[in-house]
Formats: sequence, C-alpha cells, structure tokens
Amino acid sequence: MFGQTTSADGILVNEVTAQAPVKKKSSLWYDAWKRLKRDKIAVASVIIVGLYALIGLLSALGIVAADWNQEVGPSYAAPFENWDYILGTDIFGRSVITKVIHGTQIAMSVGLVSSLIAIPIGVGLGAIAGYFGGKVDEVIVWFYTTVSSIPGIMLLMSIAFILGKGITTVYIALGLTSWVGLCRLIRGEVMKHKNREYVQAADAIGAGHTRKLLKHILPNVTHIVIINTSLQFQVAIKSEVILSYIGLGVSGQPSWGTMIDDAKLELARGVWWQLAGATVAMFLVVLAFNILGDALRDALDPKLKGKS
Amino acid sequence: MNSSVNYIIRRLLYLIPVLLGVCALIFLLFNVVAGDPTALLLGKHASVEQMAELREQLGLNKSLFAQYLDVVKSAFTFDFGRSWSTKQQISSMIMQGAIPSLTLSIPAFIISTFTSIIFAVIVAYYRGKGIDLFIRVTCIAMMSISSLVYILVFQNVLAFQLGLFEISGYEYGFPNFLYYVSLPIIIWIVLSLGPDIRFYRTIILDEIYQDYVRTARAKGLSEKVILFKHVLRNAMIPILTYTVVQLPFLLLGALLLESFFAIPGLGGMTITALNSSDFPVLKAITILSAVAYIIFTLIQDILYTLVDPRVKLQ
Amino acid sequence: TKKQNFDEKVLNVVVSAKVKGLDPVNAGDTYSSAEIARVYEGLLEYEYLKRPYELKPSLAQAMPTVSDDGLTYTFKIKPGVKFHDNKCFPNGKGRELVASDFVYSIKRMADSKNNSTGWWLLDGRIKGLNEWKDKYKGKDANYSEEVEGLKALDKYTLQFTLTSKYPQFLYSLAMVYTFAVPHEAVEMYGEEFLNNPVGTGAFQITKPYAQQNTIEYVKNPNYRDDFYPSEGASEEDIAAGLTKYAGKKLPLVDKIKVQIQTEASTRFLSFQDGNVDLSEIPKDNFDQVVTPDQGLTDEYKAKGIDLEVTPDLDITYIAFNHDDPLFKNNVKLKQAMSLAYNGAEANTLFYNGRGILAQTIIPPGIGGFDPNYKNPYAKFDLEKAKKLLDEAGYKNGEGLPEISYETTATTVSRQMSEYFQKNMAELGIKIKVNTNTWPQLTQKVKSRQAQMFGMAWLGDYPDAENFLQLLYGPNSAPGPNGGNYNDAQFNKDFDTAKNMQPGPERAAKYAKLAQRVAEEVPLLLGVHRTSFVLKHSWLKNYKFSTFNHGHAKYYDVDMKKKKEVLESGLLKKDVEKKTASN
Amino acid sequence: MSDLLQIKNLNVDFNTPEGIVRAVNNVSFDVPLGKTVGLVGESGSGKSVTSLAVMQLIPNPPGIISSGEIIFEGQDLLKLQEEEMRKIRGNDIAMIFQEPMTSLNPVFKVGDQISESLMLHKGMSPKEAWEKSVELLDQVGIPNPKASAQKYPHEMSGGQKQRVMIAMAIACEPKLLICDEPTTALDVTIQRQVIDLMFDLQDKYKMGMLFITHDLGVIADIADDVVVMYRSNIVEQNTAKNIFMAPQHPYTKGLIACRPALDKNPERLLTVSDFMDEAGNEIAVDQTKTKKVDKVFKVDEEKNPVLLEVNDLHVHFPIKGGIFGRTVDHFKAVNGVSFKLRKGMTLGLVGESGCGKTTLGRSLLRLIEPTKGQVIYDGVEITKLDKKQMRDMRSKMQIIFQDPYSSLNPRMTVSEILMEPMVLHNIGATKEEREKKARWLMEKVGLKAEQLSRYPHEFSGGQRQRICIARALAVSPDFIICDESVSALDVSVQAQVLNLLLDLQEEFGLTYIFISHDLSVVNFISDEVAVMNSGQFVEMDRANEVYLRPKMDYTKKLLEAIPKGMPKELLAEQSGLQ
Ligand SMILES: Nc1ncnc2c1ncn2[C@@H]1O[C@H](COP(=O)(O)OP(=O)(O)OP(=O)(O)O)[C@@H](O)[C@H]1O
Ligand SMILES: Nc1ncnc2c1ncn2[C@@H]1O[C@H](COP(=O)(O)OP(=O)(O)OP(=O)(O)O)[C@@H](O)[C@H]1O
Ligand SMILES: [Mg+2]
Ligand SMILES: [Mg+2]
Repeated sequence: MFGQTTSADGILVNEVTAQAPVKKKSSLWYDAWKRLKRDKIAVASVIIVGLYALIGLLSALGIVAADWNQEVGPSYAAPFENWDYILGTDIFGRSVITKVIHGTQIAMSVGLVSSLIAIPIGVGLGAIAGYFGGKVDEVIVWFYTTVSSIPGIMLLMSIAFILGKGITTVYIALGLTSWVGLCRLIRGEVMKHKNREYVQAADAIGAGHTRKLLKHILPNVTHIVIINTSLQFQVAIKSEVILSYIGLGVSGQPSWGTMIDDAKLELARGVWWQLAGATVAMFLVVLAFNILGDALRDALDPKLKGKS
Repeated sequence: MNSSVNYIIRRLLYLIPVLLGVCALIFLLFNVVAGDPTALLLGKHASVEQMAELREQLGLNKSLFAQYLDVVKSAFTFDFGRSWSTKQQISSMIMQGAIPSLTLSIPAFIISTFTSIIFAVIVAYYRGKGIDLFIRVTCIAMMSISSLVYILVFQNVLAFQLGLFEISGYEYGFPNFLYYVSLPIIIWIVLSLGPDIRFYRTIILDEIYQDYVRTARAKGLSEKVILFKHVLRNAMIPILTYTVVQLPFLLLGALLLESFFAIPGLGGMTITALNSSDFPVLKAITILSAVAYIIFTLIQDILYTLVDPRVKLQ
Repeated sequence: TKKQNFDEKVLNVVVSAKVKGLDPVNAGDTYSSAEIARVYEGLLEYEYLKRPYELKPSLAQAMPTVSDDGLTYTFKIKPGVKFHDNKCFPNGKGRELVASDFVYSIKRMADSKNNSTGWWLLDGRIKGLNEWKDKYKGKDANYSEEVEGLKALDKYTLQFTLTSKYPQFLYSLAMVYTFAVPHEAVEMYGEEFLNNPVGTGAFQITKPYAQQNTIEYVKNPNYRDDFYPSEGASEEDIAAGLTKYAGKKLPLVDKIKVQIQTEASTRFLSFQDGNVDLSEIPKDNFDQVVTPDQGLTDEYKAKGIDLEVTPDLDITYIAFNHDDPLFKNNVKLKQAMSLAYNGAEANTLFYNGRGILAQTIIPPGIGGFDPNYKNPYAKFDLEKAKKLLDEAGYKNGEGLPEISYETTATTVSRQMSEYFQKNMAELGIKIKVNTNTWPQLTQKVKSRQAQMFGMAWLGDYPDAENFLQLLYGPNSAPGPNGGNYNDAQFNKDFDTAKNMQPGPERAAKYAKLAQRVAEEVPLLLGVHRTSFVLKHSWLKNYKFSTFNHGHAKYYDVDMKKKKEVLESGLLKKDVEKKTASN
Repeated sequence: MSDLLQIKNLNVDFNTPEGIVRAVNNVSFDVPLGKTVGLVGESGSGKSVTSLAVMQLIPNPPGIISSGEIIFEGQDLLKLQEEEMRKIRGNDIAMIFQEPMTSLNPVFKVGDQISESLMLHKGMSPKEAWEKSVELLDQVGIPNPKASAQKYPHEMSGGQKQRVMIAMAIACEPKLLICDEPTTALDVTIQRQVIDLMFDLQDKYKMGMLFITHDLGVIADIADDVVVMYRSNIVEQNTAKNIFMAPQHPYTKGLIACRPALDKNPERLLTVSDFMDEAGNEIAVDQTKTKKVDKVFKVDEEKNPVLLEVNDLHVHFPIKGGIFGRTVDHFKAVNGVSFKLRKGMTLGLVGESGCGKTTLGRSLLRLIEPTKGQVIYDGVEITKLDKKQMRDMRSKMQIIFQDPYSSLNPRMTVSEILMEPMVLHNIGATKEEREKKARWLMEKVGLKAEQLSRYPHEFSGGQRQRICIARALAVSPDFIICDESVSALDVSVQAQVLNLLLDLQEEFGLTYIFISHDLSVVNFISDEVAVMNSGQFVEMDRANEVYLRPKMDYTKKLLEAIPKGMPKELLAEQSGLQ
C-alpha cells in the first residue's frame, strides 16, 4: 500500500533490474520536503509562517515593537498620513502597525503553546488507548466522549471564565479543548497500525510494548500530528479573537483579537484601520497555515497523494 | 435485528457513564473551581448575613459529595430547578431560548450543508482545473477572516445601509421570525461555506479515485450520474460523520450571531448565565447538550446503516 | 424587512441588558427596575420636570405626616386606585388598593425566602421588622403576624415606625422594592409571580413575561387619575415644549415595545434606523453625532433628531484596598498616584470630554456638591506626584511592589486599564492588569482580594449620603465600601450628617466632609458622567432622569410624524455618502 | 477474418514528478472477433494502461495517449467525442477489473449495478433490467440468483463478486470484453471456476476477448493468441501454441519456466534472470539447474530429530453480543490440530482462505495466544513460558509474513530493520559487529550491502520480501514460518524467492512451515503437506503422496484447480507423445 503509492517505480519493479539510483539522503521526510518544495504556494506559506514566527520571536525578545505602548501621535490618526504611524493610531495615539507587529507574538504563541498542551495529551492518550485497547481504551474513550459532549465553546468559556485573566488562560483553554480531536485521530490511526504486519513483525522479533509503540507505531503517525498542528495554529489564532470578544482574551498587551474587538465600537466612527490592520495580519498567517496544512497533508499523507 | 436493538440499548445505557462524567466535569468547574456566587447575586449592597443565608438556600453549604449528587440528580431527572440569577424556571428558559436558536441554526445548517455539498461536487468535477483552484483559494481565504468581521460588515452594510434586513431582534412564530433570522442565516452560511466545501471536496475526491468509479465509467455512465449517484452515496458516511455531530451543538445557536442580532437564544443565555454566575443554567445547558450529543451520535450510527449496507449495529 | 403599523401609538425603547424578572423585591439592576416601574407603583415618585430631584406623592394622597421625634411616618393612601384586571382576583376584576397591601409588600422584602436585593434599604430601620425576618428564617413566613413598625391603621392609613432617625427613608418608598403588590397574585402565581406582574401602574403586560428579547406593554385602561405636570419646568423645558401637555390625562401612548439588545453597535444602528425612539450614544459614535460644543451635528439635526445632555448622578473611581498595608497608612503614595492619573485626558478619551472631573465623591445636582471646590490631588501634576512618591519612600517607584489592578473585560474597561497602567508607568509604578469576568471581579472585591479596581456608582436616590457611604467603615466589603476605607473621624461625622433633616445645613456638612476625606485620597476620583440621549423627532415630552421609574407614562409618540420621516427615507440620507467616502 | 480491434503504434505517457514516463511504447496488436488474446507481462509492464487506453479511461492528468490508433470496428476510438465514447463503453466494449473487492460500488445492490448499464444502453425499464440481471447472475453461476440480486457486494465472497463483475460486463453482450487480471486476487479454486466461466461465455457469445495476466499458466487454457509485454514494449506475439512450444524471447522462456509444476520436481526453479541479463540480453541457461530430481522423503532420526510437537491446539476467537457486548460464543479458527515436525524439514500447509492457516502459524509463535493445547519446541513447552522467556525464545523461532509491503516499517531504514532484532537479542557486541552482520545478511538474500541505508519503499516487492527474510535470519533462528510469503508476488519473482528459501534451508539447516493456498508451490518446497479445512487438518502426508494419491475430496478439489500451465491441445499432444 505504502510503497505502491510512494514510488513511481513500476518500470523498475523487476527483480533483476531494480537499481534505484543511490540517493544521498532519502527518507519519507526528505521526500515529503522535496514534494513540498515543488509547490510554489506552499513554499510561500512556509516563508510567511517563518516570517511571522520570526517577528513574534523578535517582539517577544523586545527587539521589535517594544514601544507599542508609546504615544506617537494624536488619538485615532488616520493611516498613510505620517510615516511614524503609517497605519494610523488607536485611541491612545499608539501606532497601529506597531500593535499589529506586537500582536504577532500573541498569535504565534497562542498557536504554539496550545499545541504544546494539546499534542502530548492527545497523542499520549490516543496512542495508549489505541494500542492497549480493552479497559484502558474504554476509560480513555469515555473520557473524551465526556469532554466532547460538552459544546466546545462552553468548555472554552468555562475554562477561561474560571481561570480568569489573560494569556495563560487563553493558552490553557485552547490547549485543553483541542486535544480531543487529535486524540481520536491518533487512537484510530494507532489501532490501524497496531494490526499492520510490521508491528506483528516487531512482536515476532521479541519487541516489547514500549518499543512497538514508541519506535514502530508513533513515527508512523507523526505526519498526522504535524498536519494537525499546522491547522491547530490557525484555529487557535481565530479563537483568540472570539475569546477577546467575550472578554476572556489577552490583557495588558495588544493582540489581534483585542484590536478587532476595539473595532467593534470604532467602526461606526469611521475608524477602520485597527480592524483592517489586524484582519490583514491575521488573514495572511491563517491563510498561510491553511495552505501549509493542505500541502503537508498532500506531502505527508500518501493516501491523499495526487489528489489535490 | 436483535443485535441492533441490543446495540441501541447499549448506546443509550452509555449515556449513564457519560452523564456522570459530564456532571463531574461541570461540578468540578463550577462548584469547586469557581468561587462563591452569592455576592454577585445579591448585588452591590450585599451584606454578610444575607450572603450566608443565600448560601444556605442554594445548598452551597452541603458537602461537596452531596452537591455532586444534586447535580447528578438533576441530570437524570431533567429537573434543573430555577435560575439563581433570574429566578426563572430553567426548563421554560431553555424552551424559550431553544426556539430562536433552532430557527436560526437549523435552516442555516441545512442550507449551508446542501450548498456546500453541491459546490463540492462541482469542484470535484472540475478538479485540477482553474475553477477548482479558484473556489479552493476562495474557500481558504474566506476561512481566514474572523467571523466577527463578517458580522460587523454584513450588519452594517446589508441591514443598515441597504435596509434589506432587520437590524436586530426576534419575533416568535412563523413567518415573523424569518424577518429577523435571514441575515444571521446568510452570515452563518457564508461562514461555513469555506470550511465545508473544502472538507466535502476532500471526501468526494477520496471517493473519486476508488475502483468502483472506474467500473461505473467503464459502463458508459456520464460523469454527472457517477458523481451524484455513485460517489455521493459513498461519500455520505464521512459527510454524516462530519455533520451529524454538529447537530446537537446547533442548539446553542451561534453565540456571536445571537448577541449581535439580539436573538434571544440559548447562546446568548449561556453568556448571560456565565456573566452572572448562574450555575444551574449552565449545568442544564451542558447536560442537555451532552445528552443531545450522545443521542445524535446514536442517530448517526443508525443513519450509517441506511446509507451504507456494510455497516451493522453491533 | 417588515411593514410598520402606524395606527397605534407605540413607544419603542431599547434596553441594553437582559431583564431578569418583574418582581419588585428582586429588582436587582436598573434595567429590571425600569421595567417593574412601568407596571407597579409606590407611595412616592419623583417630580417629572423639577430639578434637583424632588419627591411627590404617587399612590399616597399627600406627603406623610412625620412625628416630632422623626420616627413615625403616617401616610394616607389614594382611595379608588385599582390593580390591573387579572385572573388572580375574583371575576378577573382588579381589586382596590388598600394600606395593608403596602404592609404585605414590605414584609415580602423582609421575607428571607425572597432574598430581596433591596433589603439593605430597610435593614434595621423599621421597628420589629428585623425580628420578624429572623423569626422566619428558613421557614414559611407568617404575614398575618403584626410588626410594630409597619401597620395599616385603617383601609387607607399606613403607619411606619422607625428604630432611629432615617431621613433617607422617604427615598426608599420611591424605589421599586417597596412598590405595592397584591397578595392574591403572589399566592396564585407562586414562583411564577415574577413573570406575571400585577400592579396599579400606567401599563400592564399582555402576556406573561417569557424571557424573550422583547417585552410588550399596553395602556392600563383603569389607570387612576393622573395628569401631566407643569410644576418645576425650566426655561428650556418650556422651550422644548415639555409643558404643552400640561393637564392631559396619563398615560399618553397605547403601547410600549421594549427591545433588549446587548451590543452597543446594534442598539445605535436600530436607533438610526428608526426602530427605537431614543438611544444613548455609544462613546465611539460621539464625533459623528455631537459637535465639540455639545450640540448635535448638522447631519443629525437634518434628520430631526434631538440631543439631550444631562449630568447623571454618578461617579467613577479607582479604589485602593485599604486592607492592604501598602495603602492603609500611606496617604502620600495614594496622593502621588492620584496626581499622576491624568483624569482630564481620560475624560477626553473615554467620555469624549463630556464627563465632569470629580473633585469629591459627591456629584453635582445634589446637596453637598460644591462647584467652587478644587481638589488639590484630583489634577494631573507629574512633578508633584514624583515628589510625593519620593517622600513616601519610593523614589521613582523603587521598592514599590507591582500593584495589581482588577478590571472587567469589556472593551472600554480594558482600554481604561491600559490607560491607567500607562499613567502609573510614567510615575515609575508598575501596574499589573488583571481582566475578570464581572462575577470574578465582584467576588474579588467582596472577599477583599482586589488590590485596586475600577468601579462606578450610580446613585440610588438623590442624597449625598448614598455616595459618602462608599467610604463608611461599617460598609466595608462585602458592603458597598469595597475599598474598605475606615477612618474613625469620618465614620463619626458621617453618622451625624446623614441623620440631619435635609436642608442647606446638612448640605454644608456633607460638603465639608466630602472635601476633607477627598484630600486623604481614599479613591482615585474619575468623573461624574453625563448622559447623552438621542431621540427622534416623533418622540414627545422626553426628559432625562437618573431615577427614570415609570416615566414612560409622560411620553408621547407622534405617529404621523414618524410615518412621514420613515417613508421619506430621511434617516438613511448621508449615511450612504459617508460610508462611500470611507 | 476481420479484426474486431486493432491497436496500432500506441504510445501512452505519464507525467510524473520524476518526469515523463512512457508506460506503453509503440504497441500494436489485434483482437479478432470471437478469439481470445492473452496479454502477459510482469507487474508494471503496461498491460492495464494498454487496456485502459482502449476504454479511454486513462486517468488524465497525469496520463496521455501521445500517439497511435485504436480501431474498433473500423472506427478510430481516439477520434471520438467523449459523448460518443460513452455509448461504446459498457455496450460494445466492456471491461472486468482486477480487484473484485473494490470494483463494485459497495452501497448499491448488485442487481441494481447490473441493471444500470442495461437501462442506459438497452433502454430497458427498471423491471425488465432487473429480470435480465437475475438471468445474467444465473448464467455466471451464482446460486439462487433471485435472492443474490438483492445482495450488496459485501454479502458475497470474492469469487461471487468477480462473477457479478462478469455478469455486469456481458450484460449488454459486448463485442469486445477486456479482462484485466480477473483472477489474480482470487483463491486457486475460485480462479479455476472463473476461468472456466469466461471460457464458456466467450464460446457462447462469440465475442472478442482481451485477457490480461502476469501468469502465463493462467491463460494457457483460454487464449488463442498471446502477446507478451516487457517494460512497456511488446517482446513477443504469437499463437498460444507457438508461445508455449517455442518461446522466442528469453523473457517468455523465463515466464514459462518459473511456475512450479506439480509433475516436475526440480531442485530449483528457473527464473527470468536465468534467461536474460539486466540489460535484457539473452544468456545461456545453466542446464544443471533444471535437473529433475525425485524428492525422496527420508527421515534420519539422528539428523532430523523432532523439533516441534503440537498437541491438540485450539485457538478460539470470542464472538461478542448482547447489550453489554459480552462474549456469547467462540469462533474456532484452529480446532484441535496435532502434528510433529522434524528438524531440517518443511511442512507445507494448504487450504482455502479463512481456514485458519495464519491463525495456526501465529499461535505456534504465541503471537496469538492459543486457547488450549501444547506447543513443544525443542523439548520446551512454550505454551507455558512467561513473557520474558517467550521473548528470548523468539530468537529461535521466526516468521515471514505474506505482505512484503506492510510487514516492513516504512519509517525505518533497512539497516535499522535488520539491526533491531540483534539489539533485542544481544547479538553482536558492538554496533560495528551488527552492521557487519547486516551486510552479510543482505548479501545472503541477494541484495547489495549499500542498500542498507535505504527505506523499504525504495525496493521492489521481491526485494522487500528478501529483506523480510533477512530480518528473520538476523537472529539466527532454527525454525521459520513462511505465511504466504510468496502469494503477493509475481510468478517470476515468486520463483526467485522460493529458490532463496531453499538455498537458505540447505545452508543453515532451517526448518520451515510453509503456508500457501497454492498447492503447486507447496508441493515444490515441502517435504510433508498438511491440508487444512475449517481449523482442522483433513489430511497430512508426504508431499508426493498428497499430490499423487489424494485421499480426501477436499484435497482433490484443490488439486484440480491448479492451472496446468500449458494449453490443452499442447498437453494432449504431450501426453500423446509419451
Ligand atoms: N496514474 C498513473 N500515474 C503515473 N504512472 C502510472 C499511472 N498508472 C500507470 N502508471 C505507470 O504505467 C506503467 C504501466 O502500468 P500498468 O498499470 O499498465 O501495469 P500492469 O502491467 O497492469 O501491472 P500490474 O500487473 O501490476 O497490474 C507503470 O510503470 C506505472 O508506473
Ligand atoms: N482476531 C480475530 N478475531 C476473530 N476472528 C478471527 C481473528 N483472526 C482470524 N479470525 C477468523 O479466523 C478464521 C481463520 O483466519 P486465518 O487468518 O487463520 O485464515 P487463513 O487460512 O490464513 O486465510 P487466508 O488464506 O485468507 O490468509 C477466519 O474465518 C477469520 O475470520
Ligand atoms: Mg494492471
Ligand atoms: Mg492467512
């Protein structure tokens, strides 16, 4: 199954003549990367994501946009009038562009940290449930059925509500609500792989559970985790906006969510630049993550290869 | 037959552990982690005595276990009592809220699902061609804009400036509600078209490369028949998986839409309850959603057997 | 869109929060109170046109006679006033209101089962009422048991006996908590009473209140003889035509349609669309609507829209928690912070410069407000602030721990906290902003966990006592004094002042008290907010009141005018142009 | 005689990421009316693409017919509009596909699926079409056709599904029927039935038939002409008789030679590589290899002690039911099996799909826990060992799985795959030593040591099966179970792997249990043969005995099913000669 789809070596299949040219470096990851590289738009997405990550990092380190809190002009100055605040200013006369840049930090970290919370839980529980089956599986399935039977937005709001303030809450709330999907996926995939012959082959050479799970099965589901993460990022970034709207978002530093929330009132007075700035910034990175997610799926998930 | 009855009974019995779990979870969230609601309920002039009195009345002085049992009891009897904040009967609050939520979400859901499926089939037909690329890119672009932006812009332009729709509000009864929910429904559809088309397209493409499609082509069937008859029927399973589990959550309507369009639905009720520490209401909504979720997954399983003869309920 | 019906006189109002229920004893918030007051009435009410606010009899025939010791109040009740027709009465015909209805209604406030949010008004005030309450704690109260201080002497005579002097008592009789409810309705509807209001008011509901986002009222056909007033009208009132209706029988409209819309932007759109007759102006729409001299922009004038600007009876402030040793005996630190807080600019940013910068805790419009007083610490002076901070031992903020500031999560309060943070940063003080949901903030304040927090207080009645008590030690959290300020001298002076009879003497005393304590900076003073209300040309007789209880009966709607305006498309003009140019 | 179909200079290209691949190169052949043309060639040689080109069903993109003509009844199909082509598909030209399991639409009744083309092309009403479908199902030999028409594909066995496919294809009585490996996925017994059916139908309807396979033996019975394809080209084209009698091209020779025949018992099989070098040039055949030996079954108590003893082995799978999903019954996959196997010997295990072969094999290694019974290996009762001891035991007993694609972890390099068992069983003290052994293993199984750093997907099927064998050998076992280890391979590759297994047995004195459903393969490699049915051994004896003198009907049925590998006329001639 796997081989058939990944190699186009139909002509070379003959035993006698099979002489695949010796490649310097060849692994599924490398192949996937090569495939990804061919896709111009995907490469552009990688670059955009990379750029955002860089900006986020620089702003976290205080190298760029550290002066977002500075008053640089009059309140609600219109954009494109002054180079110091090319995208205009907000209510306090702070530069909108600087806030947008600073907001990158929140957006990227929300995606990153919530993934860092969701992935270990989702992969851990999913793998254990799928691999061991039986009672353990029942308990884990019960657990995530319970969690998923509560509407996500309710769970998100309650967690945010109870933890209260700020960015940590956003991380935790998003992390804790998004592991379920991943867990279910990983469980199914591990169950499938568990019965694959290569795992039984590992059994036959005397490999224990830990080895079978960690060394054999998990590497074969990593692509799912990667695809999922790229999508989790964009979900997280979008959720931050909603949380901000409900008033459970970030405080004390600018985020795209709070900027859009501000715009709710500003729009009627004709102040559209905060909304535009944040929306465009968000649009670009969410778009990039979406495209990247698709491209990764095509590149890493051989099942869908050639079907884009 | 017998085994499917067994299956259905088993699945319904599964409600018990799940409900116990849901109760434990919300109990943990609202009774253990969240603090004392009495100060808020009594308002700005609250006194210590009154707070103590109210705590007693609300049963907050009982042991945690006894309180948990109360939650469980209400979950299994569906008797949620009265709201702490508004003192209203919760069952009637939910009834009143469910109607607007459902009149908004069900039409929106049905229209958006059908539209997206049809679009997806069309896109699948033109796979690899310009139109496919165009719709795909449009979908992703549509998904990348925050829903808040759509609401703000649509309400301002379509309802206010062009006067095509009511700006906000709601009236019970047909056809009056239609005046109020049309715009929110349109926004809902616009919001869901992007992700839905994309998802259904993937599903349909998954099917299009199956061997049976080749067989159908070899029979001389036209592409239209193949797509709408052979492929779509097979794609129903993943489509059902994706859509049916959304249904119970339709109950909550769309939170943002409800509050911007002043639709008195359950979504708005949830936010209000949250903002006034009205735990009985939150518990009721959560428990009902959980029950709906389990029942709908069961319905989903039954639907599977209808669309796919290979699936058996066991 | 739907067709409008212009045959009936319908008043369209918008409310910004959910209305919980219509039971007077549980009128927790201003929104519910306003709705309750459409249906129910009390002994007293506020004069419609007169300012400063003044009480006048409502269901009472006249103002009460007060005994010499100031403890006994005797009321005569208007005879012949009928409750709304309702199935709780025999034959469904409204019964006549009697004195014992008030006895019953006020006992309901004390009934612990009802957990009335208005109990603080009467707590410890009426002879025997607390005892009655305690006796039936957790039990079914016996309403027939007589309470010494609360008696119906005969069918139309009602007598209150207080435990001590309490000049504010009369105000509580104009508050919805004490409004008259018929025991028949309470008994019949039980827990559903809150959805089935039966009162004597000018309006009645058509069907039980069902938690929907609209409430509809119709005119009470049997409404008592009540006429449009002319007393106390100011020059402007007369100019605005507010006295034209003098002597007309109330109410003037046939129907009221109340819409609940929680989003400010939605409310404003509804108003602009002509869907509602009046609206407050969202902060961010100010420039669009109001010119710098507080008049209306031409664009809106052209649409026939009127603007009503009135100072509201309230104050915003940032409280220090005096439980915290950092603030307890550290006047200089608080003074420094107060000086570093740029209230004037905050006023521009958040209240469009329309707020009145607070000098003491007492707002204008009530006795105790001194327009000439300037608080030396309620102004922006960074130099002086730095000096004071130095004197307090925290040169440039060194040695000062990070101070946490609690706020709610609405857009505006978030912006305000950012602004405060910025101001304090200039002084060298680090502020950590914690956003909370409203329940969380309340809980933190009531459990004394909040170090600093922003609040606003809206007067319950027009007496400075209601503001000064925010600093009264015994009112500490969970009471209204969330900052837990406790100054023995202030407490003592306050006790004497509040028991004085209203008058210039008491006002002077209040003023002195307020000014002295203001310089101790128990709070960072914000502004007294101004209310801006827009109304359409077809709405007549509107006058703003902080205590807008039952005033809808004075409003009139000119349906012909409304039809004309709506059909001419006048309201939509310009808007299109404006958005096009954006 | 007029030619029904003429293919002239057909070229088909595929646009792949690696560049343009020519899948069919300058192919020309004819299919006369009423005759069967066999198209033979190894996997990937372009057979399917050729047939799809006739139907104009080549997936586009990436495929494109770059030049050539396909003339059907005097009309060039390549010049037709899609609309016109649709009228021909299913009506004049019908096709049966390789995979009966997936080629039917799973959600429609088979009756409906057959009716569909009748309604489309013959304009029948649904009722007429349904009746005709039932009739067709009867014709293709489906029992109780009325009821069967109401069934869904999953309710039928593989053979039945293929019959449905055939019924569907012949529904409109096409003039040309294309069969793309219609039997490859089927059991030998069922394969036999299907081929017989095709033969009868062709006789009855007098249609032209293009029959595609990679196994020359399969079409021996049925084809009039044979076209041999090798690497996108036609290398030989002749009548069936001539092809079998006097094959010209070395590849054809290899194909004929590599199928083990029941009546011959060579020491090893000839393969394509014995006839042809890598560049495709003919080489002289080393005649010593074809030496015919009569396998003599002799047991030397000294040299061949009993290595494995199995007593009354049962494996039961629970069947769940009831509200709480409790076990209500058991499915007895292995139901009381006992046998002894001597060292250095090979036990062949045959039986139909689902009879319990795999389950038995795995339970011997305790990869599936036996429910009951004893397995004694080298004097140790392994059914009593604990986990740890069992793990150590695994270095002595190994298994090679059926599917070379899925039994290698796609995310591990070959060297990791080979070194993992060594690490687990402490073979080789250092990494270097293990690497050395891995290299040695690669050479032993006929692969190159440089290929160690590659991933499984970079190998062909046969190579992968060699890697699996190398992995099994890595722990130096004495006993190996080969579970259908060659069933997934092309006949020519299968022969190479069988040779390898024999060589290794000789060199290391290995003991095998060889599981297969193909009696000829089992016969070739085994000393003893056990025939299994419904979880039990129905017959067990020396290989020759089972073949020459089958005792049970079941065994006879299995034997009959094996393709003779020679056209009938040729067989008759041969036997006549003798
Ligand atoms: N969709 C495709 N994309 C790219 N290459 C293809 C595609 N289909 C076929 N090929 C190439 O065409 C060649 C011939 O394939 P074809 O399917 O005709 O082989 P075959 O002889 O039928 O083999 P098998 O016996 O395995 O069915 C192969 O080398 C294969 O790589
Ligand atoms: N884990 C299992 N649970 C339940 N039944 C099983 C399980 N594994 C196998 N079976 C059943 O046991 C029977 C024997 O299966 P087994 O795989 O041993 O057959 P086989 O002879 O190897 O067939 P094939 O030739 O198709 O590989 C089958 O009917 C199968 O359905
Ligand atoms: Mg093929
Ligand atoms: Mg098997």
